[in-house]
Amino acid sequence: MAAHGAHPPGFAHQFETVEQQREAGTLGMWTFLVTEILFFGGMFTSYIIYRSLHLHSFIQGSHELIVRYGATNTAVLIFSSLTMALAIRTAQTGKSKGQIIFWLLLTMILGATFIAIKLRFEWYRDYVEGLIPGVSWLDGGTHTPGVKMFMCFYFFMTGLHALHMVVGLGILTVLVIMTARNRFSAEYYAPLEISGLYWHFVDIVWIFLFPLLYLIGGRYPGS
Amino acid sequence: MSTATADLHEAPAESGVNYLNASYGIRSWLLTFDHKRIGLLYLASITVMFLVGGVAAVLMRIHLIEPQGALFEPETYNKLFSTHGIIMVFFFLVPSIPATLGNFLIPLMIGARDVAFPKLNLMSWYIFITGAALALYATISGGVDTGWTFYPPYSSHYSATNVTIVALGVFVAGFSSILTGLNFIVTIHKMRAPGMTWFRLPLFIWAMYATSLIFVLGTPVIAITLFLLGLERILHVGIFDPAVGGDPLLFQHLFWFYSHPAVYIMILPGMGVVSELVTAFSRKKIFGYSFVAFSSLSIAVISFIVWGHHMFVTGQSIYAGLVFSVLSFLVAIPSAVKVFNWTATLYRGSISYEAPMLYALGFIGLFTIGGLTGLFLASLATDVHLNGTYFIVAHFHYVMVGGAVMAYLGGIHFWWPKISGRMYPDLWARIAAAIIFLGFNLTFFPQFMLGYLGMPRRYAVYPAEFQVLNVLSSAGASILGIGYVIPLVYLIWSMRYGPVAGPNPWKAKGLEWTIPSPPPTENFEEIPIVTEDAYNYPVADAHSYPDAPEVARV
Amino acid sequence: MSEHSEQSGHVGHVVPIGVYVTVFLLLMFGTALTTWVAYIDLGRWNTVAALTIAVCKMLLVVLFFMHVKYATGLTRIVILAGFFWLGIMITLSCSDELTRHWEIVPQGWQMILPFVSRVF
Amino acid sequence: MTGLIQSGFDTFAAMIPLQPPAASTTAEGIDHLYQVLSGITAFFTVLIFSIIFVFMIKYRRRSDAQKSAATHTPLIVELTWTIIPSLICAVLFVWSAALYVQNGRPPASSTEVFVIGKQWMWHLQHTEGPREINELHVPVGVPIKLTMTSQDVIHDFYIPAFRVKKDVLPGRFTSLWFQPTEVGTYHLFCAQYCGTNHSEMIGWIYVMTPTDYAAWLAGGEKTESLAQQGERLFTQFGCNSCHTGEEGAKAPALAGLYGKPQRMANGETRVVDESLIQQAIYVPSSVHLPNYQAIMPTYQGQIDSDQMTKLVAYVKSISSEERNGK
Repeated sequence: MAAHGAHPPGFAHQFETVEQQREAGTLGMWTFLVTEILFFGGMFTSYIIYRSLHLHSFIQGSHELIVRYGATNTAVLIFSSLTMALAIRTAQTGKSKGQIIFWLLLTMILGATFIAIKLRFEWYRDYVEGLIPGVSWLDGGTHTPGVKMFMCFYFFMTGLHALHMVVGLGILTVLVIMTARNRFSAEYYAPLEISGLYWHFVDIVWIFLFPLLYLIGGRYPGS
Repeated sequence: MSTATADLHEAPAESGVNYLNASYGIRSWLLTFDHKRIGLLYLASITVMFLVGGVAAVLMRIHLIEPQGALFEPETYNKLFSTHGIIMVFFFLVPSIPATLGNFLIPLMIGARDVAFPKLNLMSWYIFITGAALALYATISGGVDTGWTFYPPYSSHYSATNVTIVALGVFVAGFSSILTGLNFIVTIHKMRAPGMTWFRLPLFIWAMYATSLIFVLGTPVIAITLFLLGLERILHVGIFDPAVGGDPLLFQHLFWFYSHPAVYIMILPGMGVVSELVTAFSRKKIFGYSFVAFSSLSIAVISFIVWGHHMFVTGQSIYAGLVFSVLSFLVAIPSAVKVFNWTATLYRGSISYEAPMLYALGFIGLFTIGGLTGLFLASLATDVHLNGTYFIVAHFHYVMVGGAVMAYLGGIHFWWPKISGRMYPDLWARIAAAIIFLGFNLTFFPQFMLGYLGMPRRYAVYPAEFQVLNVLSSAGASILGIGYVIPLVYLIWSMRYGPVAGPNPWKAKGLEWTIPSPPPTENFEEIPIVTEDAYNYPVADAHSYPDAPEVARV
Repeated sequence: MSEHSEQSGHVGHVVPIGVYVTVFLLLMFGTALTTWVAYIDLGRWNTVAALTIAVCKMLLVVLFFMHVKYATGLTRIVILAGFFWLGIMITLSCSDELTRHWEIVPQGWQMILPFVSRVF
Repeated sequence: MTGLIQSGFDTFAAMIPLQPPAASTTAEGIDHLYQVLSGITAFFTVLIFSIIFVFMIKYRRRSDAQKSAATHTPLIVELTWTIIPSLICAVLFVWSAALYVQNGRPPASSTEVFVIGKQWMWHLQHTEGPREINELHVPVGVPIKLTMTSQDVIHDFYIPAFRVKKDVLPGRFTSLWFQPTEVGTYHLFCAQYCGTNHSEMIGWIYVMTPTDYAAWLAGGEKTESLAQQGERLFTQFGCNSCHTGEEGAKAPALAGLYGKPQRMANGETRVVDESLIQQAIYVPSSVHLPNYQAIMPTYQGQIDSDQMTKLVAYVKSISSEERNGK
């Protein structure tokens, strides 16, 4: 084994080379994302089955959601994925830490916007209108048992997703601090890259949640 | 073996500093990132859990001596079997070999200084302890009576016990499994020493890799399932409740999607251990290396597509029943391949019978019975009669206790000199192995008969005609209990008073035997370069072989 | 060195900004398209269209934002394994849940059953 | 002395039953398969144990220096012990699946009994009217079909002597059938853990000669049949105000529906069975027929499972009347 001269900060003793450490980190994050696929997958499986068993109610239920907020949030989240990718690219190309922090903060702002829209214009409205099963549910009218089941899924799934967003914002905060402390360089930016994977994954979950909850079955009159 | 430094092990061994005495004090253990120390932390914690679960089992068996129940009200009995199941499955068997021997051995066997993510490794121990503490708290503060399977709507709407806390404990412990599995996968992919190709890996590593796959792919599903169950209990809204159009069988699907593979989380590492033991004590290359290796992977994959055989009588679709039945039979094939290859490894070996080997042979025998009785349950028609009876109880104890626990004990005995640097008294160890084998069979064989006679499981009281077999089973359990206490005593004794073991007391092959016992903190002074296959034991030419007919002629 | 190089590939491939922006615009277009399509009566095809667009968007994110286009075979296998296992879970759960209401025994079986059980 | 030991041994052996009574038409087939499986298990267990035993002795290490002999791994050996188990498994699957499918189909001539499981007792209801708790009287030689549902948690109806078992689920109906072959009294167990007194949710099945059974039926107090009781409920809950049975009514006519495939509004086709009738009453929105408005309210919480079985029996009876009429 070659003697290891000066290693960049963040090099751990159990590795032989920086390259090995970087690959291990990436593989570890991808493996973690696979567990996340199956974690959300349990919900998706249940959703698919129940939707085919209670199709009518689930279409009715999806009409309780407001498409424009869902669509706006999709756009916000996609934009945040772009800024996250650009943050990593900025680090890769050895740009100043100010630029990295700019993109990270922009990502955080977009993430926070997503949660704000979700809270203020969707969940709060659902709360007022008695659409949250177990918390504020008003029976009657379009609020049938089948719609209640749909709303259970809606809140479990968007709630879990929002939880992941909050965790993501926490990770981004740590990254901003690490960047400010000059921990990253063009040679060592693995934490940024790995966190980016997580952020994009959360985006992908929403890319599926949006059509599954808001759109499929159609929104045209009489659907 | 296999390294430039091979056979140097006589020299540096007893020089002094090792992972055990490198630092002292409780902090040096609780804040350690050393995979070997973390393995020991797991060893200590799961031993405690094993004792808790074991006490519950003993109380149950005493209770069942009388048809009307000797000790408890049904309510208490229900809590006992639930505690026994939950503790043993989620807090002993699942982490047993992976978290102790796996943590200790994987870096040593592949020639690495540590696992890929040591901090994550320590974190997963703390997560495990948190989950275990929740489960113990729930047990002490009133218990839980749902059985380890948590079937709704009983668990979600009817049980008035601590279901939520226990479910939370299992949920939390699940993340420990996920992180351990993730760590092992990355370690095995990225940390192997130069020259340690996939097909030079010890079979224990293959088994651990397969196990880690199940950890990573299965555990998230039980996590989300228990999460939904918890929400249903707390908010009284949910998706498994038939009263609002939900389907309680969906819970069973999601539950068994994890919990059937979890059975292989328990047995696969055991198979890995047995592959090591059989080769080491017959000083022979494993018969059919690649078949044994790939059978581990195929068991891991197949384990995910058979779960519906737990649901043949639950009102599952008849078509799903047929699909799951045919898939379930598939598991038999790689399992059979393993058993035959272990047996064939003995052929023309140089076999000795130290305690670990006795455990390994016991494993092969009991796993054979456990596996074959699985055929009764994969067969749709017989499963209808046997499902939910003591036949099931006997079958999975043959696999999990006769299989996984025998292998676990065998592994602990085999690597104990490496872990502690000391030898235990071999005679006592052999006696204990024999007692465990006999006690085990006496406990669980009558349960096969009980099951066929139709005695349902989870019965606090039972018709009198089943008493004789129940008394036999309880008698066996007391023998088994004694068998489990003996190793506990002499292993602890040996840590202080046992003779010094030396680097390789068994003259076994494998990188872990090339370094001192106990190993130094950094494992290898220089990362070894591997140049040969696993289990490359020296071979005699035919003429020097004492039994061979050629010799007689010469 | 040995094994570590088995999947070395690129160390931190730098993706041109143009690619990122193009992907971003495509994703935005996909979002608009999927929303627009939902308001047109396509019957069953509404569901198909929405999910197809979602899969395309996912592929764009995975391949470019998450650098899988430039990643090693191992990474791709890991991802595929995740989706494969998700597929197992969905397919086999549905094999029960969606077939419970089917007829008890289809025609073919009725003919072979007595035969099979006589043989044994 | 030996005689004493012998007789002691016999007594002991007699205390251990080896086989449950086999008292139904399904039992023989399952026992046959069970015996073959036991044979396979015994064969391979003995095989593996004896090979290990022989090798243990023959190849024991005689001195520490002794080395093992080189063996290679012939592919043909590996293939042999891969293919033989595969073939055995294939045969077992086909055999057991055929038996299972056949055992799963009640004969058309079955006498129906409704079962309601609740913590911790069994309610059994004959269509002729008599109800029983934790006991079921049936005539020998007649196929009996049980239509079962649960009022609370999951239970399981298990008669070991008949080798039949099925989970009893809340929210839907499952069924089970058997044809007793021996007069006698047999255990009934709940085989799915259902809470505190799970082990006391047991009972007896009395298989009687047809004459005894007729006497038993006659001896009970006279009650209306299940379908008649259901018909009164049908009026009482106002079902008949929409399900008038006439052309152009607000709700579909129910006569003749049972047992036939029905196309739903979502395009799916489902056979109208007990579970679907119950689902239509509890969660009407999920059983929506085309050409009708989804206006039926849910009766969740108003109709208990006892009343449900009566309604189901009524709907079934008007279907069979119609069939007989044509």
